[in-house]
Amino acid sequence: MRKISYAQAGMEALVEEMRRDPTTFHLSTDAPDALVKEFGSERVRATPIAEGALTGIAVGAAGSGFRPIINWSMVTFSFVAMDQIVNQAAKIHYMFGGQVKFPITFRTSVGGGRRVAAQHSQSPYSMFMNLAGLKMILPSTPYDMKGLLKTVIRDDNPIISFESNRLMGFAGEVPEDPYTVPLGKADIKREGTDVTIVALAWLVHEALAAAEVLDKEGVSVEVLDPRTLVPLDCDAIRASVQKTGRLVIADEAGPTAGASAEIAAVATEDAETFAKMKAPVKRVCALHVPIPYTPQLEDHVFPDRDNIVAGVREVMDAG
Amino acid sequence: MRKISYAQAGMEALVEEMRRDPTTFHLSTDAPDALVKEFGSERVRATPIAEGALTGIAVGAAGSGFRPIINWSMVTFSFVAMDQIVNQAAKIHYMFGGQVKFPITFRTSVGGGRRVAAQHSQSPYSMFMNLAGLKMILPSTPYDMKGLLKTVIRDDNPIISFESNRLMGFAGEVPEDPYTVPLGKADIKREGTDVTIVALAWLVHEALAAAEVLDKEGVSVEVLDPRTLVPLDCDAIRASVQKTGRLVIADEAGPTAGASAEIAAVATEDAETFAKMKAPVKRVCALHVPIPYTPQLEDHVFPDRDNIVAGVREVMDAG
Amino acid sequence: MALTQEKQLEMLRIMQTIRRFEERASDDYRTGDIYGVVHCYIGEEAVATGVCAALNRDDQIISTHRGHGHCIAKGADLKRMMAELYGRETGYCKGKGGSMHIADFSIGMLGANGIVAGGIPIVTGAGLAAQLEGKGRVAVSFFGDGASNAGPFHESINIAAAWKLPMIYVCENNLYAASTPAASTLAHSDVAARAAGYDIPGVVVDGNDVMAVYDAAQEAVARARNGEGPSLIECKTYRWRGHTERVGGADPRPQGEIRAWQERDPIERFVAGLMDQGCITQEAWQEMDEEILAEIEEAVQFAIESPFPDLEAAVEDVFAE
Amino acid sequence: MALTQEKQLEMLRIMQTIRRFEERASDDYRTGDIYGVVHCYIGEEAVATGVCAALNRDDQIISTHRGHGHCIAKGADLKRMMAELYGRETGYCKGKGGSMHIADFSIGMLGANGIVAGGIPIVTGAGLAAQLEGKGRVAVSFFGDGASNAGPFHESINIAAAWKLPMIYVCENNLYAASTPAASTLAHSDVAARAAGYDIPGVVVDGNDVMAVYDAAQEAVARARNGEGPSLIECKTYRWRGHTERVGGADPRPQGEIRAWQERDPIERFVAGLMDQGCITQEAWQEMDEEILAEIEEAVQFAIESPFPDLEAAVEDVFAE
Ligand SMILES: Cc1ncc(C[n+]2csc(CCOP(=O)(O)OP(=O)(O)O)c2C)c(N)n1
Ligand SMILES: Cc1ncc(C[n+]2csc(CCOP(=O)(O)OP(=O)(O)O)c2C)c(N)n1
Ligand SMILES: [Mg+2]
Ligand SMILES: [Mg+2]
Repeated sequence: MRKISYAQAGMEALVEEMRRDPTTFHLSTDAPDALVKEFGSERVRATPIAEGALTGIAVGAAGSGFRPIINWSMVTFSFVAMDQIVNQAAKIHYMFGGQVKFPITFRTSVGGGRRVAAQHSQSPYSMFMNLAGLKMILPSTPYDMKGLLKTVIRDDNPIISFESNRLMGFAGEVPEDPYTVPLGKADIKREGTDVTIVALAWLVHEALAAAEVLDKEGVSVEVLDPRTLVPLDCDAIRASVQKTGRLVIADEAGPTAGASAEIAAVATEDAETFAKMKAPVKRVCALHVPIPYTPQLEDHVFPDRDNIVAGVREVMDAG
Repeated sequence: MRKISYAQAGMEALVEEMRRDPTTFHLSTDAPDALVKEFGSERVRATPIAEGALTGIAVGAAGSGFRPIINWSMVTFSFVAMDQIVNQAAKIHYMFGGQVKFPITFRTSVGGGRRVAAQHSQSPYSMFMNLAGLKMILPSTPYDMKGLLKTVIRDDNPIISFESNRLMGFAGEVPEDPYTVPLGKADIKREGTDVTIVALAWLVHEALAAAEVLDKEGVSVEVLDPRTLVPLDCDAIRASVQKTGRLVIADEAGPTAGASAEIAAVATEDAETFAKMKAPVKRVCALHVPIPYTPQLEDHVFPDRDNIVAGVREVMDAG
Repeated sequence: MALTQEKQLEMLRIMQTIRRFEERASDDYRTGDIYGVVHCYIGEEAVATGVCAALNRDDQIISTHRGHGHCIAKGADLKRMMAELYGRETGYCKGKGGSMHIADFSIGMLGANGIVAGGIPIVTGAGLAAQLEGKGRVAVSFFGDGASNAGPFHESINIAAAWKLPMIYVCENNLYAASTPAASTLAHSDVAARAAGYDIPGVVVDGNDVMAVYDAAQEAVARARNGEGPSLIECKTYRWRGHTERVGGADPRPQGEIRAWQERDPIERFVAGLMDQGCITQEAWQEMDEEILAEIEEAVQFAIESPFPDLEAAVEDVFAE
Repeated sequence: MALTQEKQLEMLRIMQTIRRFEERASDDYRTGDIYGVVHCYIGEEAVATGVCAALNRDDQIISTHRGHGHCIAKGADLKRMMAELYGRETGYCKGKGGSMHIADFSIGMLGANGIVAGGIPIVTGAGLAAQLEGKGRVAVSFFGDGASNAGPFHESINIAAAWKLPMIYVCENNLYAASTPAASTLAHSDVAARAAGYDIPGVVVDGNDVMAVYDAAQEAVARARNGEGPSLIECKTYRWRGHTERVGGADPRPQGEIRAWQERDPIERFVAGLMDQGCITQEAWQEMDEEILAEIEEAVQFAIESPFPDLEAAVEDVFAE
């Protein structure tokens, strides 16, 4: 099968869905050339640097029958739009008693590894998870990116597509034929019996690499990729942990009140899962600090395959 | 000892610290009369409605030798300031290599119960916890409010004081003599041996009420109030759970990636604590929805003493 | 454009309906039948009424935390409004929103909004939708003097001007944001003066003169429908009541100032003019008022007789299916 | 106020230092010794230089993502700047910040900033501090045309105007925000036109004429020191290089436009004028340039010889003790 990059897969999803639905339009502070060329500068606008207003504009246009796609670019820039995200987009459907729908796609990139320091290296998806009223995806492969993003654009709710900076150039198989990937369905990226690693985005690949190493040590690792953070596939997570009895969570974000904390709680608050757990939960996350610029420090702050291997060994030793 | 309300305790802390340190000043969209009267309208300013700019102004003034106190009023309004909070206040000390300090107090009210619907009934502290670089408190009594807030104002870092709407009129003993309460020290509000309830703010009082009921059923409940969310007193939480073997977390916020998830993870990732846990963790939180207006629905969404009693019974039954 | 007598009488009825509706809402808030927080528009009725008189049903507006006036002026159903205030299942938001969130998208009313300036970008999105649709619809943003100092005002109006969106920005300058005087927060006393920086028309209007408001709105609407882009209209007006209906501290505004503005009552002025022109008699006016009161009583009855939502409703409507 | 020859030569030296520093930074970025992202100010040197020439050491400024020029003009140490770009322990931020975050509070340089418009409120806080202190200090906000469309611009300038803060807002209008032309995002082609809405002075200046920039800044600074409040200065200028040094897509700007602006080189123009006045000879100018290059070489050597931070540094500086 042909291989395309994660970034290209996202672009394909966009192009296909914008062709499919003339009520879609695209706003971002820099307009992607390919989109302007195909859809024109009315539907694909380069905007003033005003992500807050753009986000509100998306809410208003969505409530008026359109299906806006907003690219905030780095998630860093979403914070100037936070009022519109938290107080409007997330609540408006509920608060108005469901009288109209607000189909909006917000795309944004997350993660580190690019030596761009604290402001431009963030993975704050759990901040949005704590809200009620937003769905969100976090794909780890070109296949998932394309299939999920198409689902997102068709969905009738505000959804954030978190996209990993580190994976933009990552190539993988993507069918030419149209397909979609449903929200709320985790994907077991590798089956195993001794320990479950719930890994997010780039760390799915690090976890797979760690699994190879651990395999040689006789540890059978299951790698579970939730793919969508909201709705989170709690059943799949619990089923896997019930099978392996051990849970390691690998996330590029800091641990504190992170997606990793939620996943830990999802397992340990479930009686059946808890009963089968042989070892404490282990979070393999970034150090809880802003991200430093200089390469050695940055690489030290983020978790990688070695940290995952160490984390798995720790839970294997614990019980 | 004299009793004063939670709100008054906060005001006393402010007045005492503003008297003590002439580099303090106060900004909010409505200026508290008592402060204007004592400190004048230069140091206590009623501002334009521009919480984002105010927050940035605090950062700049703090970096220039002042000690600003900003009252965002409801936490809802902090979201228009989120860029300044996330990208500036939280990171600036680290990002600039610690060259100057940024002593800033942000006060803000959280919680529901006032029939003011989704936008004005929020408890999103975990969104801020996921950041690195901000400290935060969440007092449950007038005593803690005054003592913690004084510590916060004297601290050399940006700190958020989350203050519970439901407790504003709650009266409690507060000494006339000056005192402070340190950050990062949990308070055991009631000792017990069968189950630990880690409760936040208003739910401390609901947990104490629940403990009375459970006591009659022969269940001995320990109620632990973290008081500060960052730094979180993980040692105290783990010690209590090691003693009781059971953990219930009571929080007015929704559960997903909440402070409750973090507290659950803090317990279950610690080998010693995990080894002593007899039952799954239980989160007694708000339903994960925006907050509805009409009283029956609002009361249904929020947890209370009954939900806590039920939660404790559940973990007692589980093991 | 001169308005027909009929249209003017309809405007009068709307203004009086707003006032009577809020008098009742305030009473019922005090008895505890209405919850939370209620912000009254009394004294400012000419603004919503004058602007909405220049709009079609499919034009869109957005409101603020002080939303009843805009709802009524855009044609909202009093029964469903009152039921919402009463927290009932039959309310506009099924009892989930309350006073600060009444919306009726079917008549182009995109909602009251609890965030100062929060609605401005949203309705600008409706303006973008109108432009993309190309059917000549326009959209109106109502906001206060306080909101005009917030970032979303600037970002939205600049975008609307740069893209020539069919927008009308209506600043209701009632001289205060809660207890803070506009004089202390507005660097230039006229919000309308900011229009020049965006190369769009900006006018100051007597916001207690419904016909003056209508005329300014009419011109801005024509411009917007014509593809010439947005306008900014600043209506100087005054609220008669406290910032909210909650009984709290004393009103910090000078008593003399309040009285002076009450003497410029937009309804009395309008009625007096209409009487002078022979459009309406004292008796007809009284009759109209009684009809309005009866209609409001009916709305209250409807609310009272409507059930509260079932508890399951709490977890519904988080997402659209 | 006429400047001494000495001062003018110092300004020339600063402009050329900015240019040479960035030429080197760009080279070393390409070899991989400097990481992440680097935004060059080349072509815009007259703005930072002209404005900072009107300031005292204890006056404060804030910068943008394009920060080297402002640092150098305010008197930052080239060694510590270069060490920061090289990610070393001796850098201004101990290697934690990089190009987008260089700051030196000891000389009143409150930092480059990676968030467009993010610095505007922060430096306005420095202006409030200056006002509260009452010692006549002023504060300057540098920001781009792109930033002028963001909410913080409006909120901050309105507050500064309402409170008469000793502020100077300097818009560096280089006609583009990344690849988006200002002509398509600015509703009014002059950002300075917005000043009237805040009742403050707003002027447009040739941003490639360092003396014109200086004169405008001087006037605004005097006003601010005098307690008369803020001013807005818009400097029309142009960046010669791509938005960042990352090699990516082609520069979307017309080649002819780039060439035309390069012909208006702020440094060449200034040197030519100084030569006409007999302030400097060709030889002295060449000598100055060589001194600058030597100084930069020294800075690079300093950086190279400095250690990278220890790993423990990663968890330090999150909080002040
Ligand atoms: C972002 C934000 N900050 C603060 C508030 C609290 N608040 C509610 S109404 C109000 C005053 C609004 O003033 P104005 O815009 O002039 O409208 P008015 O009430 O005068 O109609 C304030 C500060 C809010 N709702 N939103
Ligand atoms: C809030 C925000 N949105 C987007 C960006 C990405 N970005 C970095 S620089 C830039 C263009 C800035 O243009 P301008 O303000 O004119 O400054 P210039 O680069 O021209 O000096 C953009 C969009 C950002 N840093 N911050
Ligand atoms: Mg007002
Ligand atoms: Mg620019």
